[in-house]
Formats: sequence, C-alpha cells, structure tokens
Amino acid sequence: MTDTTTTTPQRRNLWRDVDLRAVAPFIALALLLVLGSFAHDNFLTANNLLNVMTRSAYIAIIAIGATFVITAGGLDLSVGAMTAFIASLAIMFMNSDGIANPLTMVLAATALMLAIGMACGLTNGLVITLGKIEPFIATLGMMGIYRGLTTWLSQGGAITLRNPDVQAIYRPVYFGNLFGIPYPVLAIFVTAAIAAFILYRTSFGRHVIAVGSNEDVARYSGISVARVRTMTYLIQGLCVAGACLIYIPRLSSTTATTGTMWELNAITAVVVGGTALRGGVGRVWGTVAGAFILEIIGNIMLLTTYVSEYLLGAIQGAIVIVAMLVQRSLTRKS
Amino acid sequence: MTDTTTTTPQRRNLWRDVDLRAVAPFIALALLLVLGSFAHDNFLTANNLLNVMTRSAYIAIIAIGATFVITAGGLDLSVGAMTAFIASLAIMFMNSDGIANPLTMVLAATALMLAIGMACGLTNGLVITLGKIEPFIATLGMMGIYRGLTTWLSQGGAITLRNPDVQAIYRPVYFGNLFGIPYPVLAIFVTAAIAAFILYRTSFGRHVIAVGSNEDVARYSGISVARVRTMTYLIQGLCVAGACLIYIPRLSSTTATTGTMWELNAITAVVVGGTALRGGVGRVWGTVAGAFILEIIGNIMLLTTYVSEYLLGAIQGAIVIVAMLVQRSLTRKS
Amino acid sequence: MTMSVVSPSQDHKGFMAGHGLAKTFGGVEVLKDISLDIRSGEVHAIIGENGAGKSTLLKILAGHLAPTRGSLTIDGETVALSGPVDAEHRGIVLVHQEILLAPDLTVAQNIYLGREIKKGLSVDDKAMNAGAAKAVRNLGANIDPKTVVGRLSIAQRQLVQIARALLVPHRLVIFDEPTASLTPIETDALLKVISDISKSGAAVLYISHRLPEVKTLADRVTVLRDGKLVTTREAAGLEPLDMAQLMVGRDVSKLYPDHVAPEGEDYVLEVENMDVPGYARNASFKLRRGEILGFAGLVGAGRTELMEGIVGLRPAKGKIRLNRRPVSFANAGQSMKAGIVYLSEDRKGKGLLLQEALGVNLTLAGLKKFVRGIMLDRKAERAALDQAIAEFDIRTRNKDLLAGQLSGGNQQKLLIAKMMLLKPNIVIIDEPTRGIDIGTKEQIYMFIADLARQGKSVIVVSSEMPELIGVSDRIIVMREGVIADEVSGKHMNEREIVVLATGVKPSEAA
Amino acid sequence: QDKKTIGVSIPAADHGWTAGVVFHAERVAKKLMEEYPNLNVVVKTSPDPASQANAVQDLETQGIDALVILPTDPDPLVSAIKEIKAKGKFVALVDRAPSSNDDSVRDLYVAGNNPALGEVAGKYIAATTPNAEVVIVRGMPIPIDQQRQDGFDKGIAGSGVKILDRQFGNWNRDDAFKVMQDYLTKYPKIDVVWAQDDDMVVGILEAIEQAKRTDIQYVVGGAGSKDMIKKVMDGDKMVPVDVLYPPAMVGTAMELTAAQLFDQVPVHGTYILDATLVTKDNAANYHFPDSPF
Ligand SMILES: Nc1ncnc2c1ncn2[C@@H]1O[C@H](COP(=O)(O)OP(=O)(O)OP(=O)(O)O)[C@@H](O)[C@H]1O
Ligand SMILES: Nc1ncnc2c1ncn2[C@@H]1O[C@H](COP(=O)(O)OP(=O)(O)OP(=O)(O)O)[C@@H](O)[C@H]1O
Ligand SMILES: [Mg+2]
Ligand SMILES: [Mg+2]
Repeated sequence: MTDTTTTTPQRRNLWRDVDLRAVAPFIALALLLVLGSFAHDNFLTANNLLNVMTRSAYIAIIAIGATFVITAGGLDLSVGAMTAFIASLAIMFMNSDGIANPLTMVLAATALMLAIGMACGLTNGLVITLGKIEPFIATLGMMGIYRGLTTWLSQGGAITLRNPDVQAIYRPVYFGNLFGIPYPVLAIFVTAAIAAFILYRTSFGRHVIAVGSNEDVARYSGISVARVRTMTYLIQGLCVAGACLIYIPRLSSTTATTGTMWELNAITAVVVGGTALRGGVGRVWGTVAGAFILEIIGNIMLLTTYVSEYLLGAIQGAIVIVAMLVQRSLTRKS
Repeated sequence: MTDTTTTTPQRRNLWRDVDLRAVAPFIALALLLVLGSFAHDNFLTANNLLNVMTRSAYIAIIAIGATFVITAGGLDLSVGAMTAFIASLAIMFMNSDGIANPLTMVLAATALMLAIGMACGLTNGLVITLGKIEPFIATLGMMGIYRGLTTWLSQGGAITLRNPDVQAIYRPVYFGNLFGIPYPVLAIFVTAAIAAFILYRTSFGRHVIAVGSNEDVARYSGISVARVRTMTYLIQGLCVAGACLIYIPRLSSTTATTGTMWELNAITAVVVGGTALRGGVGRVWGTVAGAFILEIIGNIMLLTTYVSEYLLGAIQGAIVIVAMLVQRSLTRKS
Repeated sequence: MTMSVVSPSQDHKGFMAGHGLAKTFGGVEVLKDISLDIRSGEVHAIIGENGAGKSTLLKILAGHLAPTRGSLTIDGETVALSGPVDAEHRGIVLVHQEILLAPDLTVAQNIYLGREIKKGLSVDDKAMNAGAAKAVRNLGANIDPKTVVGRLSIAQRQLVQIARALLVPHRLVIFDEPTASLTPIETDALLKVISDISKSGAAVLYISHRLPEVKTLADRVTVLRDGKLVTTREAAGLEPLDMAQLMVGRDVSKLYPDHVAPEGEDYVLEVENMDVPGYARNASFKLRRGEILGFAGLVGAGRTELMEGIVGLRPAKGKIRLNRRPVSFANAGQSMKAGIVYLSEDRKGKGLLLQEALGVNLTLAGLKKFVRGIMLDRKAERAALDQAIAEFDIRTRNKDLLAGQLSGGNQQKLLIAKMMLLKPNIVIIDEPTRGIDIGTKEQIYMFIADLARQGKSVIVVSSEMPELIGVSDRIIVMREGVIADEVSGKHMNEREIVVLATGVKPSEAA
Repeated sequence: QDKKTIGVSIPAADHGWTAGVVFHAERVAKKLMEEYPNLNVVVKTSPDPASQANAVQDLETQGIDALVILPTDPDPLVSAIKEIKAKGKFVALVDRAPSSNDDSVRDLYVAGNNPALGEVAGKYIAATTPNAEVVIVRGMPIPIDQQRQDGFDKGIAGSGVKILDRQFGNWNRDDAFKVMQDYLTKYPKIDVVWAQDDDMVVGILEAIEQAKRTDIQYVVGGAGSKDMIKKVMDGDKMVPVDVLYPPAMVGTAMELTAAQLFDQVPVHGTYILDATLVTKDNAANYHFPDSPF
C-alpha cells in the first residue's frame, strides 16, 4: 500500500511502450507503401497490392506457425523442405487416380496434407524434446531429410499434377476470390485470427509464452514443457500443410528445390513482425505484416527500373536492416 | 571449508563430466571413422583423410571464428556471402596488375583480405550492437548485401585469377604441404591453437564467455558488452579472410554462388563440436572436430555405393542428428 | 548433538513429518539425518547459518528435490513426492528464495500460470486480473496485475510470487526467506498474512535470518547447523540472541560495530541534481571521506536506480564531483576505474555468473590484475580465490563448485569479494545482507566499518531499518524517486525514517 | 507507331550459364531499343520458380505487350505464363519446355536442346572411347538435369561405355571439386568424366591435377563457357571438346519477338538450336571473350 499516485504515470508509460512495439511493423509497412508509390505508378493499384498479398500467403501462413515455435523459444529451419515434401506427396497422391471424383480427390489430398504436416511437425518436436537436441541443429538435420526425400520422390525431376479435372477444381483455391478478395488472402487472415486466439486467449497459448519466457518457471507451474514445445512444432507442421494447400494450385508442380530459403523468409517475417527470437514474446499480426513487408520489398524491386538486377539481393538485405532500425528507433523513443 | 575429506570425489566427478562433454565430438568422430572404413577400402588411407581434412579447412576456420561469436551469445549468417565477397575483391585486386612482383602481389592481397575481413566483421558487429538488431536478422540482411555486391562485382559470372605468375606462386598455399601435412590442415590447427589461447587464456576470452553467459552480470562487472560483442564479429571477419586465403588458390576463381550454405555448415560444426547456441560455453577444438565430422559424412556418402544419390541429403541430415544424439547420451550418462 | 524433542501441543495435529532425511550433492552430504514434524496450524521457523541446508530441506519437503535417504509422511502415511506439482496437489506449496516468474508475462498471468481460469475455450483474463489484484492487495502491496513482471523490482516480484503460491488450496505453505527483500511495511503485512494462514489451520514452514521476526511469529523453531538438526524448540522463551547462539555455536552479543562519524567538509563524492528518467528526480547529496551513508526508502523509492545512474549503469543526467573534480560515467567500467564500485541487489541476475566457477566469478571485474603479459595468470586467480574464501568466510566444501551451487548467503559473500578485488575508494552496497545469516551479517558490518576506518567511503542501500540505523553515520530517506530528507544522530530511529519514507504521519498510518 | 514494351523474365545469375543469359538479355535489350525507338525492354531476373511467377505478375502490372521468358523451371510456371497469354499478349518461351508445350502456353518457342546436350556428349564419348569407364557429375536434382542424363544414356546406348557413378555437383565448382576428389579415391581407374556444365569442369580439372592421376583421358563439359572454349581452341588434351548450349538463345527469342511486334513478321512456332559439338576446328566461332561466361 505504498502510494497510488506513483503507479499511474508509470503505467501510462508502459502502455505507450507496448503499443508502439506492436505497431512498429505496421508503420514500417506504411512507409514501404509510400516508397513503393514512387517506384511505379501501378504500385498502389488494388490489383498489384492484392497480387502481392496473395503471393505472400505461403510465407505468411508458415510464419504464423513459426511465431508459435519461436515464442516458445524454439526454431524450425525445416519448413521450406517440409513444404516441398508435403506438396510432392500430395501431388503424387492426386496423380494416383485412386479416387474418381475430382472434388473428393482434392478433399482427400487436403486431409492427407494436414496429416503429413502434423506427422512432420510431431517428428521435429520429438527429435528436439526427447532427443534434447538444439532446435537449430535438429531442424537443420530434418531439413536435409525432408529435402532428400523430396529429391528421391521426384527422382531428380519435377512432380507435376497431371489430372486436368483435379487441376480445374483445385485451381480457384489460389486464383479464385470471395467478393474480390483472393482466397489466399482470406486464408492469411483466417489463420492469423485463429492463431491469435490460440496464442493470446487460450491457456495453451499462455503456456507457450511461459515456456519461451522461462522454462524453469513453466516447469514449476506444472506445465509440461516438452508437451508444449512439441505442440508448437505440430502447429508449425499444420501451418506448413496449410501453405501447401495454397501453393499446389498455383504452380501445380514441385521439384527438389521447391521452398528453398523459405525457412529464412519465414523467420525474417516473424522477427520483422516484432517477435523476439529468444522467445517469450509472440506477435501474430506483426508476423503477417512482416510477411507483407518482405513480399512488398521484392515487388518494389521488380517494379522499379533504377536498380541493377545484380544488386537486388543487396538492396533487399539493406531494406530489411533499415526496417529493423526503424522499428527499434520507434520503440526506443517511447 | 567445513569439510575437506569430501572434496576429492566431488572434483573427480566434476572432471568426468567436463571431460565427457568436451570429448563427445571426438568420440563421434572416431565412430564415423569406423563407419567410413566399412564404406570403402580407401577411406582410411592417408591420402583420403588428408583430402578430407584439407577441404574442411575453410569451414573449420570460419567455424572457429563462429565459436567466438556464438560463445558471446551472437550468430553470424553472413559468413558464406562474406567469403565470396572478400575472395572476389582479392582476385580482382590480383588481376589489376598494379604490382609487378607476384610474391609482393600475393602478400598485398593477403593484407587486403585481412583488412576487408576486419571491415566486414566490424560492420556486422556495429549493425548488431549500435543498431540493437537481433544478430539473426542483422546478419541475414548483411548476407544479402555481401552476396548482392559479389553478384554485381562478377556481373553474375565468374571472377577468375588471370595472372599465371601469381597463380603459380599462390597455388601451393592450398596444394602444398609441410612434411606431408597440407598447408590448409596446418592452418586449421594453428588457427585453433591461437583461438583456444585467446578464448581460454586471455582476459578478452573470459569477457567473451561472461557476455554470452549473462550480459547483465558482464555489464555490472564493468565489461563493455558492445565492445566485446563487436570484437567477436571482427574475429569472425578475420577468420573468414583466413578461409579466403586458402580458398582462392584452390580453384582460382569465385562466382556469385561461392560459399552458399557455408554459414549453416559453420554453425553446425560449432554446435556439433559442443558449443551451446545460447552462449557462454565455447569449445574451439570441438569445433574443429565438428568441421571434420561434417566433411567426413559427405566423403563417406560419396564413397559408399549403397545409397541412391537422391537420398544423400536425407542421410547426411540423419547422421547429423544421430551424432548429436550420441553426444547427448554420452553427456547424460556421466 | 543435542536433540530435544518437544511434546506436541494438544491443539496442533501433525500434518507432515520427515524421518532421517539426508541429501547428497556430488558426494557431499549437505543434509544429514534430519527428522522433524510439522503440525497443522503452527508457524514453524527454520533457522541456521548460510549454507546450513535450510533451502535444501524445504525443497525436499516441497517435492523439488528427492532425498538421498529418509522418508516423508503426510497424515501418517509414507509418501514419495514425484515433483512440485504432486506436492501442490497434496496441498504443499513452496515460495522460493529465488524469484521464479516468467518475465514476459504479466502479474496476473504469472499468478495463474498453469491453472488459468477458463471461460469456454478461452482464458478469462478479467477474472484473473481481478483475482490477482485481490491476491496482491491481501499482501499489502499495490501492483497493477497487468504489469509485465520483467518491469517489477525484486521486492515486487517476491510479493507476486507469494501471491501465486497462496492461491492454491494449501495445507502447508513453505516460505524460503520471504521477507529478505521486503521493507518493514511489506514485512508487517506479510507477517500478518502468515499468521492468518496458520490461524486458518494450515501449517507454515518459514526460513528467516531476521531473528526478531522469528521471535514474534513462530510457534516452534528448528535450528540447523552444517546440515544437522541441532534442536527443535518452542519459540516462546527463546530470545533472538539464544537463537543466534544455537545457529552459530558461539555468542553473538554485539551485531553492529562502533564507528565514529566523520565530520567536516572532506567530501569525496558530491552528487547534484541527478535525474534518472522514470525513477529518480533531482537528487543531491554529499559523501564524506570515511563515512558510512545509509539510504532508506520503501520498495520502489528509486534508490537502486539512483545508484545505478551514478555509476553509469543507467542513462542519467546530473553533476557528479569526485574529490572535487567533475566526472561522468558512461558505463560501470569507467566508474570502477575511478574507484567507485556498485554491488547489485540482484546477485543472481546481475551479480554472478551462476553457470561459471567461483574463481571465474571472483576475478571477473578485476581481471586486469590477473594478466601477466597477455595471458591470464591462473595460479594467481586460484590464490585469490583461496584468499577470498578465507577472508570473507565463504562456506564451500569444494572450490570447483559453480557459483549457482553456493547457498544464497555465500553467493552474497562471493559478490562482495569480487568487487573488493578492485580495491575501491567508494563502495555502494545495495541490500548487503539480503538473505544473510546473523553471524555473517556481523562479519559484513565489521567489514563495512573497517572500510570506513581505512578512509574509504561506503553507501549502504538497505530495506532493513535496524541494519541501516546500526551501521550508518547518516541516513538519506527517499520517497517516490525524490530525496525526502536526511537524518542523523538521535533522529536516526525507525519512527522518523518511516514517516519520511511514506510521507504519512504515524497517527494517519493504519 | 505505338510505344511497345517487351518484358523479359530470366533466372538470376547464379552460375556461369545463367550469368551468360543475363549478359545476352541485357546486351540484346540495349540493341533492340536502339533499333526500335518505340520499343521498351524490361529485363527481370528471379532466383526460383515461385519468385519468377511473381516477377511475371509484376511485369504484367507494369504493362507489357509481349513476354520473353526463360523459366527457372518450366512446369511450375505454366499457370503464370498462361495468365499472360490469356490476356492476349505475345509469349516467347525460351529453352525450357513444360511437359505440355503447345500453343496454349506460348506463341514462340526458342530452345537449346537439353536431351541433345547429353546425347551429343554421350555419342562423342561412345565414338572416341567405346569402352570407357565414365563418372558423371550431375547438376541439381531438377528436370533439365534429368533430361540431359536421359539424353546421355541414349547417346551411349549400344556402346561399351560403362557408367561408374553419378552424383550431384550442384552446378557449383566447389562441390564438383569435392565429388571428383572422392571419385578419385573411390575408383582406381576412370577413363572419362562427363560434367554437362563447364563451371563444374573447373573444379574437376583441379581435383584431377592435384591427384596427379594419369588414367583420366579427358573431361566433357557443356554449355560453352569462354574459358572452356579457349581450352578446346588451344588443344588442351583434357578438354578436347565442348557441347554448345548457348545462353545467347535468349537474345534470339527477343529479336524474334521484336520483329513480331514491329515488323509484322510471323514468328510463331518452334526454333530448336543445335547442341553443337565444339572441336578444335570450329571453336573460334564460339569464343566470346567479353561475355562473363
Ligand atoms: N545443486 C547443488 N549442487 C551442489 N551443492 C549444492 C547444490 N545446492 C546446494 N548445495 C550446497 O548445499 C549446501 C546447503 O545449501 P542451502 O541452499 O540449503 O543452504 P541454506 O541453509 O538455504 O543457506 P542460505 O541461508 O544461504 O540460503 C551448501 O553448501 C550449498 O553449497
Ligand atoms: N525494468 C523496469 N521497467 C519499468 N519500471 C521498473 C523497472 N524496474 C523497476 N521499475 C520500477 O521502478 C521503480 C523503482 O525501482 P526499485 O523498486 O528497484 O527501487 P528501490 O528503491 O531500489 O527499491 P528496492 O527496495 O526494491 O531496492 C519501481 O516503481 C519499479 O516498479
Ligand atoms: Mg537458502
Ligand atoms: Mg533496490
């Protein structure tokens, strides 16, 4: 009961701080939109922006899963390879002609993808928690395994969806839209909303944050740390499967190099979105903003005519660093 | 000092523990050597083993630098791209014909590489410490920058050392040997010895460990955390330059893809060697063992005839995981 | 060994008992053959020197550690506790000596962690915030339940931790030094909570180094020494000095050394208009050569932050003169070079590398002294450790232990030894005896007085009023980030200090 | 006349051959814009199929009249290309054909011949050293590589040529060096190495030289980098031939597309370039010292 007057200014300060931290990625996003409007006249058209959002869908959805893993203090480098693996298996399944009705086929393939995604995520989680191996190394190893299996499945070539009926029925999942909003964009927001609910409004989400914040505390509180960790990888697996769901109708084909570097993109999206790599803080909507940011950088680079294409990579790297600096300076001022 | 008689068993126990933890990677290495001897008759020949050790030199030397960065609680994903960048600049310099004497030219190029390496490392360090950006993201951005600059320097093609005199005088640095031991192998051991001395026997090394172990404690002990962190990136830059020194004479050329994935290999070597990614523990000699382990896995895969070439990646990934499991189980038993 | 068993009083039923408990860490037996019973409705205090094994015993009772030998019974039945959660289900809760809270979660989220209140699928944050606010208020504290724990002071965290433990249905509440980081006001509130718990019929086990507190609160007292149980007695009839004697095994008659307060204008440190944004405003004070200056205040008064601002550990504005010369420090390294050292109140988070050996910790701040050429002189480091162990009476059976394996009090001594290696002229000690036994306290007070006698100056920041009064020449009282006033001589008494610290006249205070 | 824009989408310069593609695309773009004052050519590079699909979309956003595309990987890009085609734009596909390569995908197809690249190399080896024991360093596990392998197998069919091993060198000099070093450890006798890519030959030659092995008679690469062509020209014993797979084909496609837009020359159909065998006699024709490749 020391004194109530002192609490108030302190609390207000705190609030301002929390807000800015969460808002920073959106400010970075807004700045990029302004920058983009200088790059090309067509940049700020609904068409272009919807294109960009649509194609950021896989990374965004994978990154939403990564938000859970990272919030719990983990890391998953295998998601890119896992995408290739799951998508390859699904296409092979749809090529198998076991089911005559194309719609049933697509639904069965969807179920299969989700099942494989969960199995892969579970494997990652168990290798890490039961094997007690650092997530970085464990998932790097799993990345080799998924990638290798994909190469083997494709026998070095491409795996292409052959059945035109299946293709026809599946295609709108990427190219279709609801009231003008492409399905993949809807998928991002639905996934993010569910994820935000789980992370912020359920006890499981609370436990995820606790495990990432201080493992010992979580353990003493009766939380099964290994279970929670494993579950985050399972969620990651599900999200990867979700990404595959949207990915397949777009290109209808996979190769051994599908999804290379996606793990780094996903992690970048998460971190640019304000989630700390050390764990304990997770920002689902920030992650979505992060994924948009990455894709918009690429879009601007492609629309502008001033930059040598040899330097694209350099400028993308520089913009990511600048985006982080903007975030940091915003946060510090508060 | 209540009871002296009990001291002895305690210490012995402790020693056993410390020893096994440090020895584990070497045991994994020995197991791999046994495994390899089944893969092919020529595996255990001096020739093959020296080949493998020689070509592990770049990763080993880069990984020794990474040991410092990781021990201080950091991470550097830019090392592969930095290798390509430094080597490209050095080759362009040697192609410039500014210095007539080839020996002087090589020496000048060496000095240049070390200087650029330090500059790159310093840049990484300052972006992280001054910019207060997570090392993962900061160095991912820098990776894009170095890689982009390399692509731009080479205009997408190869940068090849043209002067035959320079080539002739430089070539032995990779292909020559001292009493049968190839120079690159010597370089690994000399670098590791110096690194071990710095990390374990100097006050700077102690500070590196303290910063990685608990940043606040280090700060309250009057250690300049930012300075120590930056210095570890500088050391990493120097090690990358050292790796370039050996890399250039091998193929006398670089391309925009030189050094891709080396960052992941280096980090894997460090972790397989027993250094913890969370910082505070650094094992220089373990890192060297880790680099050998990675290279030997690749070597065994190529020598064996039982495995489909499509599955190599999968099996490499699996072996890395198994190697970590072996380590963990050894450590736990103690 | 004297082992006097007291006949159980009729109104207290036995709840739990330990029989022949022993615990071995890496070959060293730190607990030997301990048998004790705990009765419902009693407050049972455990006292002993630092490293006597108190925390270890309590951890065994709460299921955090398994005993190497011996057994536990609850309600007469032998049980094997599989872990803290199992113990909690049986109504046994432990409030740790160390802070165990998730720094990224809010107060309410921590209090309800692992037992969230749910509403359908989602968690009911409203209910939990309300519950947490109430739980904290019951402890006499005022902490916003939506504050992130990482922003709380040590004392506030301690209170949150207690609130969390008390939320579970409990039959035995175990407190490991709950008052160590609390100021008198919070202490009083907590002591009241403790006696309420026992009145409600649950048992309380309780460790404290504050013997007068034990005297007023405990029904029975168990004394540990060197891992052995010395005695269990009714508290009535045991005076603090008797307790001290039982603990230490010798007479402890005079806790505070004599020290003559220096006078005059020989100021070594002058602080003017110091602002530490968010924590302290406009602080000015002067420190004489050979003086011991106390800093009093409530939890959250900003003393720690002011000191950290002065030595360069936090951004701060203001004038500092050292020996009349203006100085300013950008980091702790600079202030150390100038001869000022600061010992953090947070020895685990900011004082010691818990995962490193004692020697590494000891020499970390003064490492320069151990460099020969470019190499570290490990022999000299080892010699320094031997010397520090002897000089500061660090109780460790093994010099190869990690700092985290020392008992709390011995960690504090190691921290003092570490900073003294720098041979400073001005020493700022924050909560110097937090968690330290009475025998060691005496040593630390002696040490502080010795420093002053040698012409060095000491600033003592402490929440323990008797200690401040006993050891200081002069006391500055802070309230809400501002220096309220300064007291010395006969004005240095608890009443006047509390009035200054709270800004409330004694008549108004409830 | 109206202003017209040609969008050119090609792989990023990530190894020698693609660098050549970028070089020639830029060279021809500049040339065409001089020739046709009303023409604007936009060249964009992408590292993988997914980002190339994005790039195609972005070119469309910018507004183009024709697309010249050399896909990083053809099958995954079919939908993206069809999208453009559906809007009535002229589409020229270069080099890499999807499994269904018909008019619904493109108007013009200009191609090197991947199977032929393998076949020509195989035939040469079968003819020169009919009973050779050959090791192969493959590229990356993607379809182009597979087509070349199949072509090679067809080329050696019926001869006594024996394939000892095929491993991936990832079109990368360093990896090729490693693979070759291990081949040399693994096989006491190797007659011929086929690498199907000149970049990798650089690493292979170094590994052979280091081992001082004399059993290897020669190495066959592919694509026609200036360094390898130079070696053929100079009569290097280890590199007697090279198989052409000219990155300049992208320029051909661009020129044809410009002609279609401005000169109303009908250029629909398929143009397949030969996988010419470069020998000492004809090497001079294929040596471009200024190209980065
Ligand atoms: N994990 C451990 N490994 C080795 N020794 C330990 C460990 N934990 C405690 N000890 C040792 O056990 C002894 C008793 O420690 P404990 O923490 O129970 O003391 P305490 O009575 O609570 O002291 P304090 O009053 O200082 O908190 C000490 O000598 C300590 O060094
Ligand atoms: N990291 C932080 N961020 C924001 N506010 C903080 C932080 N740490 C502490 N505070 C607040 O700063 C104020 C002063 O801190 P603190 O309680 O440490 O002061 P003190 O006078 O040293 O008290 P103590 O008796 O605990 O040492 C308190 O209101 C506390 O809640
Ligand atoms: Mg204790
Ligand atoms: Mg304080």
